[in-house]
Amino acid sequence: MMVKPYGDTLDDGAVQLSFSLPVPFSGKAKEAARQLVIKMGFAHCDIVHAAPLSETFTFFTAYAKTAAAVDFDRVEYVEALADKSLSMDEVNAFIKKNFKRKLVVVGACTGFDAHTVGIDAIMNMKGYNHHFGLERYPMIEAFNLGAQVPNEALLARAKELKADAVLVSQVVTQKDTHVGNLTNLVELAEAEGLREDLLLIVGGPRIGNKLARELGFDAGFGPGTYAEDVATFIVKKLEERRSR
Amino acid sequence: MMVKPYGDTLDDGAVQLSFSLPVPFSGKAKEAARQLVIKMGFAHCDIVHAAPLSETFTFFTAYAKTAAAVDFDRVEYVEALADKSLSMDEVNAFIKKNFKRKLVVVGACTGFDAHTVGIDAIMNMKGYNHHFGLERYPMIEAFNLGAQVPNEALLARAKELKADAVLVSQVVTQKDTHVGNLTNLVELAEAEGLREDLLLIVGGPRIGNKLARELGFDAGFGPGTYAEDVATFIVKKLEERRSR
Amino acid sequence: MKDKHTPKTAGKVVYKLGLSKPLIAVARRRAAAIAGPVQDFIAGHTTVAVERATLRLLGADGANADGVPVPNLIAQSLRERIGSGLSQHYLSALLREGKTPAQLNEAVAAGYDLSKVPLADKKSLQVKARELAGWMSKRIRANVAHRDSKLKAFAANVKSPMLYVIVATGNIYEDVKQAQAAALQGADIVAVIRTTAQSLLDYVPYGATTQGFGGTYATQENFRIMRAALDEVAEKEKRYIRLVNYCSGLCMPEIAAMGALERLDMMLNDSMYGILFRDINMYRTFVDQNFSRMINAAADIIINTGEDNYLTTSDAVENADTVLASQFINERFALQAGMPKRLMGLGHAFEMDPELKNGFLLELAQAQMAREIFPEHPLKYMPPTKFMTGDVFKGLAMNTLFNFASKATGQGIHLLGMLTEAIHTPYLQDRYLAIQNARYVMNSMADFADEVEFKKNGLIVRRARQVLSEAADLLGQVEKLGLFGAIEQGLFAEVKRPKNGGKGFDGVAEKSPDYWNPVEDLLKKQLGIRG
Amino acid sequence: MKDKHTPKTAGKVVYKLGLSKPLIAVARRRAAAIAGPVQDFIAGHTTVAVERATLRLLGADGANADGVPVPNLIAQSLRERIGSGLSQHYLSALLREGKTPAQLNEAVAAGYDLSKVPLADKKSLQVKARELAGWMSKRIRANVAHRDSKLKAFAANVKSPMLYVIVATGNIYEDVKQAQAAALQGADIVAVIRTTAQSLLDYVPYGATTQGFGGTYATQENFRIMRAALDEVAEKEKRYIRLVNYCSGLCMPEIAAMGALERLDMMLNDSMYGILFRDINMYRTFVDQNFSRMINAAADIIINTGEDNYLTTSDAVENADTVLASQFINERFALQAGMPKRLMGLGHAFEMDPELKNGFLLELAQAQMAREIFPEHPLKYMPPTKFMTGDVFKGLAMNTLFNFASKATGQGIHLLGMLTEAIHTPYLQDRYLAIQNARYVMNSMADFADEVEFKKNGLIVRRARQVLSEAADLLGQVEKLGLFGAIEQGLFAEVKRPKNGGKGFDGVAEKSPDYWNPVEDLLKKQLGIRG
Ligand code: B12
Ligand code: B12
Ligand SMILES: Cc1ncc(COP(=O)(O)O)c(C=O)c1O
Ligand SMILES: Cc1ncc(COP(=O)(O)O)c(C=O)c1O
Repeated sequence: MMVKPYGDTLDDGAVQLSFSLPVPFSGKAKEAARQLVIKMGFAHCDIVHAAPLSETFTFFTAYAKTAAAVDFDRVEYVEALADKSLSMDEVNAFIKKNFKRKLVVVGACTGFDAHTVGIDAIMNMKGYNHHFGLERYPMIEAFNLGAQVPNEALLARAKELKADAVLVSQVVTQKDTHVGNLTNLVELAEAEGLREDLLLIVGGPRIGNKLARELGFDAGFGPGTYAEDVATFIVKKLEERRSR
Repeated sequence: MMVKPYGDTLDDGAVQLSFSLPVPFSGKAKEAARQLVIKMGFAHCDIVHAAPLSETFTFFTAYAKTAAAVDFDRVEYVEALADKSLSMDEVNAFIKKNFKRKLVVVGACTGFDAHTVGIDAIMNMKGYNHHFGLERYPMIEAFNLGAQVPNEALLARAKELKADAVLVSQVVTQKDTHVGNLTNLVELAEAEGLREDLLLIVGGPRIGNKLARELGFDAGFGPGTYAEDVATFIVKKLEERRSR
Repeated sequence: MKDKHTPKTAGKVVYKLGLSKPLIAVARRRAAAIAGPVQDFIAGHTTVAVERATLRLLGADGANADGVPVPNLIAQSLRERIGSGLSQHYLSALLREGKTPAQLNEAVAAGYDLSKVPLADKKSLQVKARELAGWMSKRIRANVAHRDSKLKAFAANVKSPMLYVIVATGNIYEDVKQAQAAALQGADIVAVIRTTAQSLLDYVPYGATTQGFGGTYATQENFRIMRAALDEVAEKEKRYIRLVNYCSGLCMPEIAAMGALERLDMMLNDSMYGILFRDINMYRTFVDQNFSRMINAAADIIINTGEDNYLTTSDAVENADTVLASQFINERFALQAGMPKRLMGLGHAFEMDPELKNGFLLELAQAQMAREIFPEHPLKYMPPTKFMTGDVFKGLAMNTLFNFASKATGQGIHLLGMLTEAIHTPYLQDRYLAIQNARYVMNSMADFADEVEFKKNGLIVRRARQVLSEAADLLGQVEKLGLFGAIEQGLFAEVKRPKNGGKGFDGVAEKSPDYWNPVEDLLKKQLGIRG
Repeated sequence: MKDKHTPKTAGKVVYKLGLSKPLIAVARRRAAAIAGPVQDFIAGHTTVAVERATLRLLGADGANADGVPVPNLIAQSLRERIGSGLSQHYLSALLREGKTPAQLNEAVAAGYDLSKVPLADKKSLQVKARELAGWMSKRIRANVAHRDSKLKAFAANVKSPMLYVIVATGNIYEDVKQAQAAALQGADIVAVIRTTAQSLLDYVPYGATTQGFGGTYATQENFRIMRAALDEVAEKEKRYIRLVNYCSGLCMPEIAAMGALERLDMMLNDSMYGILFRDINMYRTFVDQNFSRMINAAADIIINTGEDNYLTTSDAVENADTVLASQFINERFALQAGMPKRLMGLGHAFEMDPELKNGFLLELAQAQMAREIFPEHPLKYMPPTKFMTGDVFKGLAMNTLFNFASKATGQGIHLLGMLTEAIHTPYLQDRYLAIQNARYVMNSMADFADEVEFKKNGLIVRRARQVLSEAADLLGQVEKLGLFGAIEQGLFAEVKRPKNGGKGFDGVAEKSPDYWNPVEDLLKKQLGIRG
């Protein structure tokens, strides 16, 4: 099924845009903005608002129609989790039944990144939004290393603790810093021969499963994740590996 | 000079977009939205937000980078008025000096359109935003025919009053109704042999000089126009014609 | 019908302004004095639209091959008989041909001319009328009962104010998608905006429609389609979703009839809007509004009056008094049509210039004032429209403050502002953004009205008092001139309308001594209207 | 310096909450009791950063080929001498070599080792110190005078609250464009956000910089470039534009020195932030904050404390008391550093969950409470950040209510929320949208604070009282444990910091009996600090 943006009529292609141009505010600037939107490939464009930002910049808001469409059936996307997540109790029962030991999970916010709220939400006892964190899970031993942890230190600790899974949080993504940092982690893990025995999982507001997989992680989790989501992924994935 | 959208670095091409797609909310929907934005020709796209609008529609907000650029020097755009507008007093003085008679202006909101606030702002005595309307101009005889005036009736009245200029307001633009209606007016005027002796001027929130000229009008005025702007255009243009 | 409902639709009233009760009473008395003579005129007259509406309530429906509706075909052929009431002819034909209304309608559509049919005897007419009006009445009562039962069943999910959105794609099927999505998102009320200029058509188009400019035709079939769509979501959401249309323009009474039959829940319906903003003849409008309000009252349909329109052409600071004066007049006419207060969605709007210092405080004053003066009425509060521009981000902020003001003053019916107001009729996502904004704001400052007081003799309180006193003065002036004269002289909305000018004047007729309207008689009885 | 200013920077205070004055006094007394022992510690200690700052104020500047700043080169070679104060060595070298500071700096950068220079005699040192400190003092006084004259000349265009935006492109030249545009749009204050993790560098980079992540390096040259850029707009706009940076992290006192010299106007500067949020050693932080505040006070620079940070990691409803407790502590430490109240931009933030019913009313309570308890302080109010998401339209609405709350409670320094808070550091247009939103809202409800009262014993009033009482309790607990102990036990921001842990601990030194710091002495004299 080909899908196109929808405003008030199927396939009308309606899109709202806003942007600034380094030109002084004027009628000509508006026309330039309109032409630019057309150049972007839109079929029709109304510059509905223009305002000077300074003597040399102008801000525009536009409504335009695009002819672009996407074949929805061909969009490839796998969620980290195929089904609904298990509850905390179910996760524990699952571990007890299948592994007969506690699983070890090490987490950190790595590199320069000091945004711990996300990884804390997943790991800390108290959790997030009334969803308990992994520290609360009886059958999981969770170690939260906190902020600005170098990749090397994280892997060393994982090795030391014989971790089953490593959880990485990346929040600062400007200039794609996270991509470099995450790639480095995977490379290090491979170099140290740890990759096979570890689940590598990354999360953060700009992270998706797709990106994570591309970077060599086992899974990626975005905004709105709760501990049980990661926990479910971990136990299912480990079970899958074990039973191979 | 080639110009590109600017977010925080020259030529970064940053653009904000929002649109809906007729697909259910899901990770796959987000990926489809991302692919669609890439198909629109953007180089990089973050779907920063997605929300279900119903069981079959999803709304997306995106920030993306475009490679498109416009050569600002080559953008053609002529404002209806080259210079600053005259004041009401200057307009009157100009008419006295150059025409030695009152000019006659007939205005209306035409077709199905009943939005009179715009034409009233230009014509009515009290004007708009502390700018008096044409009825206040001692050297202009202004006739405001009001709402939903058929093109035929407008031209008949213009003929009868020996109008120097006809002012048309068009506010309803959905499905480009105004384009048809405005084209029709020009055709009628030409058919009746009135076009040469009349200035045809159109205004409205979605009207620009460019569109107006393309449709065969002498000028077009958009949001924020005041009576003195149109008046200045009229007197200058008539003087130009006279002196040819 | 008895006034059994608690006025759930009116927000909570917390009195803060110390408005003068005697002055409010004076204003009401003046409104009564103003409406009195007009009501006398109404009592002596009918219109072609009233007659068509009556026919519709007795069963007339359908259209001929050219799309001319059956009620119009009948009215055309009996043009001269309007003053006597057209229903007797329809009933006579039914009796004579032994047909059901549906069969007769088909015949009329095919060319059967009612003017050729001799009148049946009074007695048979009355029996037949009682039968058909009984059906009509039963259907309307069933509608009311259904609505009431759903409102009761879903009472837990009622919001205050109720969130009202419009759909206006021009295509009823596209409208359905948008309306259902809005309802799922939290809209409580959906209005299908009419296509540009339908109000000036002297007939109601027939059937489902897919072409309109800036709105969708109001037709009985479109009503039915949207009603079913909203009922479907209501069950899912456990929230009754109200449907609105425009009981306004040259076909005001007919739309009322259609709405009553199809279980609409609200109608835009104003006693003077058509005169002032659509240049419809004043006599026509007054007679039509009265009959349409009787129907709305009988069908338990909330009306939304159009005072907001004053502020789209006039300045909201200077002309606040005209809004209040009109509310008093609308209230009075509604009372005279047998309508309980809980059905009177008196209109007003948040239309102050956003550049005005303390404009928001003046808005609070105006909204709170309306609330206190009309405590049982489900006030209809309109969003900023005139000052909305293509700057959607600024527009969103204006709507945010509007949502705040509405909740802060306990409004009843809250029309959601669209960030794209100055651009296009709402897109699917525009409505979503509006609903989420209102839900956020109104939850975040939910008890503001209870928690906050206005300074004694402060700007807010003084402003409200001033507007009330100006409105009372204005009503005094109107009383002196008489309403017809006052409109002629341009006291409302800065427009002047001649008594015998405007559209639809030729459709007004004096009731002749033999005038008979069984529907009107029944409605009057049901609503307890004398005379 | 004398407190000649009227506190233009603090918004107007209208008392509405009926807070208990005795309880406020108790809280203040407890804060004093808490800060007392810490101040004793401070008095007996110096840090490597204090010494480097002192050197800078005497003229040390520049960097070697590897980018190591001259003050750091000096401190490295004299590592063992910190307890005696490093300035005597610098002065001795100046005397011995007969060089100007600029010349000596070059020499140091080239390898000249101060540890090799024998100390000059006390007398000559004092004379030289007086000369250099005099220059420094004159320059700072000239900065203050310049600022004052501009503030006076442009007084008509002061807004209340002042609108504060950040720039953070990473490139100082790009920052300039953005800052100038923002100032033209109406921003009163521009902060250049520092690059990620600069706070943990134990040196201040040198020169103009064009590479940073999520911020731009704080360097003296960058200060100068931005200062000139803002002064340029100020003349055009007839509005003095304040420049802000981060007097925080391991180089807190040095940044203060640089800011004083380059006429910055505000500094983020908190007595505990570094400990809690950057894991900087607590002894280091307390000593550093004291010295940096003396410099800020001398340079008439408003500090912005970091209480908002508590709410990015802890819940704003549950932990409101920690914010207020910290404000009392920050106030006390600032007083002890000789700072007048009008320079204390105590921090707080609008960080309630947007889904929380009546969350906005709780925000009003918190903001009004801060205003009433700290009436002369130019409160710094931070926008929603934690609950901002990629939904920019919802974010804009949250910012709209934040702008409302700020004006409604007379805040002094208003950090504008960005609709893209959850996405990227601000784009040019994001700032524009924020400024226009604030200007619209704050004009539209300008006199709300004067016009509106809170219900007696209502939710708002009760909430404020509760927070005050909890804060007083918390301060009592901290008093009992001692501040060092309380931090160790995690009473603030839910983090525990060991006394001898954290970064920069090795840079703390006990003052030896021969400790001498001519800059400190001068500052103390100027600020009227005893001991
Ligand atoms: C709080 C905050 C801070 C706090 C952090 C406190 C702390 N201890 O964490 C403080 C004030 C210290 C801070 C500082 C900075 N910040 Co900050 N900060 C934020 C803010 C406001 C909220 C982040 C947050 O806590 N979200 C709440 C959590 C629960 O959400 P989350 O992280 O997305 O986590 C969820 C999911 O993503 C997922 N998840 C996250 N991690 C993981 C890991 C795993 C394994 C899994 C399974 C799931 C998972 O699950 C979580 C729960 O559902 C954001 C803006 C915003 N609203 O997003 C900016 C923001 C992230 N910060 C930003 C910046 C630039 C900075 C600074 C660099 C600014 C500066 N120059 O000083 C500094 C530097 C800090 C550093 N060295 O990293 C930018 C980042 C821009 C970008 N895209 O790169 C943002 C977007 C603000 C902005 N617009 O500028 N910041
Ligand atoms: C007020 C208003 C009304 C009032 C009109 C009252 C009246 N007597 O004018 C009422 C309530 C009656 C109304 C009705 C309708 N409206 Co209306 N209305 C508006 C509204 C809110 C404001 C328009 C306005 O007055 N602007 C103020 C004036 C001063 O601005 P302006 O017109 O742009 O004029 C300035 C310039 O453009 C210029 N100018 C204008 N004309 C001319 C002419 C000349 C010669 C010159 C030189 C300059 C000039 O100078 C003026 C001063 O600077 C707009 C939304 C908005 N905020 O824009 C919707 C809007 C225009 N309406 C709309 C619609 C759809 C309708 C209806 C069709 C809805 C319906 N289905 O019932 C009806 C039908 C009316 C009809 N038959 O045309 C749509 C149009 C969508 C589109 N792009 O096509 C809008 C955009 C709202 C929306 N989002 O749906 N409307
Ligand atoms: C009472 C009333 N009727 C009708 C309308 C709609 O316009 P139209 O007359 O074009 O149907 C409005 C518009 O706001 C209104 O308030
Ligand atoms: C007092 C203080 N210092 C510094 C910062 C900035 O962070 P960093 O420590 O990374 O410079 C903040 C942040 O809000 C702060 O409040």
